[in-house]
Amino acid sequence: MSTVDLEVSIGRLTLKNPVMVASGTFGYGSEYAGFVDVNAIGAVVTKGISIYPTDGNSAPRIVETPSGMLNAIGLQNPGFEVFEREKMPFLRKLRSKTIVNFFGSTVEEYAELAGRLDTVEGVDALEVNISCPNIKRGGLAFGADPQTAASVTRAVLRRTDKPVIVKLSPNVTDIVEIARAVADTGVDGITLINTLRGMAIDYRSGRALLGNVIGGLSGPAIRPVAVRAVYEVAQALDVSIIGCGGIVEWPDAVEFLRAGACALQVGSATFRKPSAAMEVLQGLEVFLKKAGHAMVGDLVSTVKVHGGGHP
Amino acid sequence: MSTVDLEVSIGRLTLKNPVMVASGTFGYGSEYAGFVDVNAIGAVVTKGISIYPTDGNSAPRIVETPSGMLNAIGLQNPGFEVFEREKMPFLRKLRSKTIVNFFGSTVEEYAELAGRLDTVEGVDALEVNISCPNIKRGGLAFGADPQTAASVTRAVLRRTDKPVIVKLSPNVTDIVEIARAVADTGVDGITLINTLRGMAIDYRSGRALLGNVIGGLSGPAIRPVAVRAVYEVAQALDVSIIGCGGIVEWPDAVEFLRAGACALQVGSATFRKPSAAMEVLQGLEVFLKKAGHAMVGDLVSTVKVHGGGHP
Amino acid sequence: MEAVHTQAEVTKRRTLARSTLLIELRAEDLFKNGQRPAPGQFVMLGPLKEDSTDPFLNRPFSIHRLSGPDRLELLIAVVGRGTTILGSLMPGDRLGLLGPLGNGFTFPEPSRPVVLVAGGLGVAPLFFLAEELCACGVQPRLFYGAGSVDLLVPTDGLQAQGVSVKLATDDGSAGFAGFVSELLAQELLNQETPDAYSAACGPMDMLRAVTDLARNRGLDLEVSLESRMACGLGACLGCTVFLSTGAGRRICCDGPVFRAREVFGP
Amino acid sequence: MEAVHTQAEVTKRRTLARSTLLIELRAEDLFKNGQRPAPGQFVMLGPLKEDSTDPFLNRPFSIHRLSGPDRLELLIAVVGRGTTILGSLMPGDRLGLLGPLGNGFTFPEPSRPVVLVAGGLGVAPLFFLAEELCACGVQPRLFYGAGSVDLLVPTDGLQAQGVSVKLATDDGSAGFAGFVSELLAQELLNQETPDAYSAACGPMDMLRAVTDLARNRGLDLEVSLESRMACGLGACLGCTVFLSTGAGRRICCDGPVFRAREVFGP
Ligand SMILES: Cc1cc2nc3c(=O)[nH]c(=O)nc-3n(C[C@H](O)[C@H](O)[C@H](O)COP(=O)(O)OP(=O)(O)OC[C@H]3O[C@@H](n4cnc5c(N)ncnc54)[C@H](O)[C@@H]3O)c2cc1C
Ligand SMILES: Cc1cc2nc3c(=O)[nH]c(=O)nc-3n(C[C@H](O)[C@H](O)[C@H](O)COP(=O)(O)OP(=O)(O)OC[C@H]3O[C@@H](n4cnc5c(N)ncnc54)[C@H](O)[C@@H]3O)c2cc1C
Ligand SMILES: Cc1cc2nc3c(=O)[nH]c(=O)nc-3n(C[C@H](O)[C@H](O)[C@H](O)COP(=O)(O)O)c2cc1C
Ligand SMILES: Cc1cc2nc3c(=O)[nH]c(=O)nc-3n(C[C@H](O)[C@H](O)[C@H](O)COP(=O)(O)O)c2cc1C
Ligand code: FES
Ligand code: FES
Repeated sequence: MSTVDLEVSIGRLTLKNPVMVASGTFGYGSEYAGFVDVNAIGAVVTKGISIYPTDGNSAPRIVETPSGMLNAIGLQNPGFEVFEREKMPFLRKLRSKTIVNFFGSTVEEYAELAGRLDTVEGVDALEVNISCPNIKRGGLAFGADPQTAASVTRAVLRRTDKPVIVKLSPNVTDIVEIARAVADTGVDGITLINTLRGMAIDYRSGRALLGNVIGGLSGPAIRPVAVRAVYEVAQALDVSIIGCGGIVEWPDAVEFLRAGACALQVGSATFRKPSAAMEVLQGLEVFLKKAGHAMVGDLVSTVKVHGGGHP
Repeated sequence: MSTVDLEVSIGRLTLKNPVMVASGTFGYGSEYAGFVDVNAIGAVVTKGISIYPTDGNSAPRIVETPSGMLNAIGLQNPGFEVFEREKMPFLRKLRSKTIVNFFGSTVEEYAELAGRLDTVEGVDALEVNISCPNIKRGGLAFGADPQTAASVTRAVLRRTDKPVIVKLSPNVTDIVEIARAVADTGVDGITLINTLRGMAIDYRSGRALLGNVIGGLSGPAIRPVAVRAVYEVAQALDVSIIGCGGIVEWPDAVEFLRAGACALQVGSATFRKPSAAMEVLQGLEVFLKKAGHAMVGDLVSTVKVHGGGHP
Repeated sequence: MEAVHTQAEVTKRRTLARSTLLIELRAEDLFKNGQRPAPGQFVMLGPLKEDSTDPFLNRPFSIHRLSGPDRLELLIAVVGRGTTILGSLMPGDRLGLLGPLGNGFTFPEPSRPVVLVAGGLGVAPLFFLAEELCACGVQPRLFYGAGSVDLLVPTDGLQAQGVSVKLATDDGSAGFAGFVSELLAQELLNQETPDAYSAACGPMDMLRAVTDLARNRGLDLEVSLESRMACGLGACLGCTVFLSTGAGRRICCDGPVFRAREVFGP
Repeated sequence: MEAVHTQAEVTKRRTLARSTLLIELRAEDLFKNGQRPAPGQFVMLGPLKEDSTDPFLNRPFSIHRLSGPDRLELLIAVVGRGTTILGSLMPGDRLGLLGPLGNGFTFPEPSRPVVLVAGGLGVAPLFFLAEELCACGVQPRLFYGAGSVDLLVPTDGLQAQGVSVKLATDDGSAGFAGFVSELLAQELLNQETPDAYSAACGPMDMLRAVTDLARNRGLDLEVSLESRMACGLGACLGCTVFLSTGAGRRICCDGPVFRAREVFGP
């Protein structure tokens, strides 16, 4: 077996390998440090932060669904200052890169927080969440319209020299249109996808199973939607794509690479198995070696489309 | 246990009970006649038909996904004339109502076919498919924009006196907006939802697992998205909603009723168990009886939303 | 016969070759009123897990043999998630069965010589056909190829009934070294069988090669096709393939058996 | 102690009450370097099916007892899909285990009287606490209520170790007829226990009632809470509940044990 170069670039950001953990599913890294080798993966994407602390939604906040789960955390976070003081020291020590996911409720808040994060040592890139379905103001609204998405992105880019990734929502009529508007700003990469808007009800009591009623669907259930979004954007645009949505095992990661992603985020699967991301990485490396590929890029956008259908 | 009145009305259409089989998952009824008591259910919704025969997409056309499946049949159908001649005789003999699902590639084609179906004896209602993700022209395009959706619906309503139901796509930024435009035309009901656009790739070979590359995701995986769509539209509008998407067992049906649907369609679940719809109906009836409800309507829109979250 | 949807009980389970299991099912309903499935027909098994929606769809399998007045045998290659679950079934376990489905082979008149060609698991339905032919006094010849010897299912039972069996393996570990279509070409060169009936089941490339041969030698060939299925009975249009004429056919109910020239062209 | 993620082996499985199973797991890693879990801590079990993503999430269970140098017991009520799967595990089966998780009860000084209050499956962690107390020479009193006698888990083992047990059932089929909180109110009326430590686990309504009592009698009460969990270790923020002060707390790592007055108000 040959050796494989696992390094990947997402615009100006270089990772030692393409596997990350998705925002909101790995806390601020330290939570999982006792169980798994966090240093093995390419990057930790933090739980989304805002300028000021946010309480989040009322309980219940999660519920299981067929091959997936709904969450309505409501972007609970301790705010920028506590984040910098209490969460960054652990993240700085990691050999994996740190990507800080963040959100605001106005364009100005996004820009302001980007500016503050710009000065934080150890933050390797920013991931702009314009796609969270769980908050009333901001969030999804920014990700649902190409002009707004682009203006948030531009505002962020103006305030930071760090690489910027924008995370998009699948809850739109035409994701390519949004992605194009964002890519045209010169952003370093696009993460596809955040959760699908969903809901569940206890049939017996009639109670909505989330305090916030509507939440975000994640897990393998949504993988076909995520792979489709990656494929559509990769076919249409020349931008680095980070694939996310329902990756549980390494073959799922290969699927995203072939669809057009150049890097990956493992999300809810970590709840089933803390080592999910690390196992995806290992499996991917072995697959690449066995297939004789020299680098991750050899798989990117290698999906073959059928001709005909006649035998 | 008390008796339950299972009859439901969807605008001008009255069904003896709220359980139907979804378009495309039950052929034209006769296919399943040997296995299950088709007469038990409220209505059969036929596979979508067009004026002229349609070949559909190249193989493969289906692939399994976590708790669901993708299909890209491409609306294969024998065309109106063969449908009327060869499929209607069986459907006419049923004690369940017949709802004919149909599509066109222009507004005029929709209208034309509605006019032809209007004269067909035994057709109890029309279901207008403006939401199929598997055809290039028409289909989804009509369901993605409120104005277009409304004009297709109006064109159909002008050509038929039969009850008209419009089936919407979840692949839109704001389903309430589309539903409102359609409801304002005075349509009898709205079916929520058709499939989500998705895709899968064989990780080993890199081949897209559907001949058409992109297809429609159905099954329990999408139930949270469907329940959310029903809830949102039911909260916003006063229109009869037929809930569809991932119903496998009767508790799922109760969930849709509580979210705001007044009738239901069982789709892919029939592939697992030909009697799925009949079992949903039986379970629903027992549940209503045990809970002391006199009619199906007692459950409709009974979802309870949490207050607070403080213990 | 009319198909039924029933619960079957696993009555036997045995490994016949590498990753290849024989599973016997008791399913009285398939045999009621004196009916019986025909060679080439198949069944859908599932739901695979009653308490889980993943995996979601049922799986199609050819009827391999009828092993008793209320029993059928399936030959199952463990190739993925569904077949792994089926492979872990134990005698006494029950599971849903829909069948018999599909059209089956055109049973040839007893006077005609019969040539059967199997590639890999394609042998499954040909056992059933061969045994029915033997019961009618026909002694078919079976050409049967697989990757290597450990993938071959034992054929002594068939031979005892009078079937003459010729084996091929890709790696030469048993019988002819090469593809079964090559073995067939060699054998047919030496023998003229103009009015023979032939049935083939196996990978698409093999079926194409066998069809080419049949075309040249004037063999009357039927092939059994596979495709992904959801309903198994003509309702979903998921299994449609397009024939050489451009016409779409549902493998589950217009097939799985088709005239070879319809599929690959005259 | 530090939590671990490991594979545990089922070593015992017994029905203790209606739809209530005792499952013993061997999980050496939980005991390495002489560490051991503390009463009130819990574990997450899963994936529930290795070969299926439905059900998707792991499930939390309190540690019910330590039954050997490398073993722990769980008490599992079969209430839904996940617990049905867990209930079908047999000795020899293996499954993922993450733990021990959470903070556990504040172990009271040996001099203080201890009152334990359990509603239904809330008894699970209180067994562990009671046994540890007995080992330190404290003889706690356990008030234990359930719907009816067939739902009560046997307590003779605890009694043999010196725990005094008072039972309550909603239908009066065993012990006091009524809620365990009512039984407790009656008992506390007759006895003054001002410096007693108390721990309660059970349904929210019961905990609220017991907290009211504790407030009036000056009992020092800790309650163990439940909520839906995804990660079990503080990362997902899915288990957050809001205390009476309005502050959000993660049950999995800020709890599951909280001071009663923090939860329900002073
Ligand atoms: C009419 C018919 C008769 C069949 N008879 C037999 C038989 O007698 N013995 C036997 O072992 N197999 C038979 N098959 C194939 C069998 O259905 C598949 O191997 C099985 O469904 C794979 O399930 P899985 O979950 O293990 O594989 P998956 O994990 O779903 O996929 C593994 C591999 O199997 C292929 N596959 C998946 N589903 C099908 C399908 N429906 N048809 C064909 N290939 C598929 C996939 O392309 C993939 O390469 C038959 C198929 C058909 C259509
Ligand atoms: C810290 C903690 C300790 C626990 N200890 C025990 C224990 O020792 N023994 C025991 O039998 N149970 C215990 N539980 C509850 C147990 O986790 C649930 O009963 C179990 O997860 C239900 O799984 P299910 O798939 O069978 O139920 P589901 O089908 O998911 O749901 C059935 C019912 O269980 C409830 N439920 C589901 N998940 C949870 C959850 N995570 N927490 C609470 N309720 C839930 C649902 O609201 C529903 O009413 C504990 C829960 C927590 C949070
Ligand atoms: C509990 C939870 C919390 C999440 N929080 C965030 C967040 O703060 N910011 C964000 O951009 N995405 C958040 N997400 C979305 C995930 O990062 C990811 O996009 C999504 O879950 C799909 O991936 P998966 O299917 O692998 O989980 C969250 C997801 C979950 C399940
Ligand atoms: C194989 C297949 C074919 C379908 N064909 C049609 C169709 O012709 N017209 C239509 O409106 N919907 C069609 N649908 C969508 C279903 O009617 C239904 O809206 C969708 O599958 C969601 O429901 P389910 O999750 O219960 O399957 C089809 C679905 C499947 C799986
Ligand atoms: S499998 Fe449904 S039509 Fe053939
Ligand atoms: S369960 Fe994830 S934070 Fe508590």
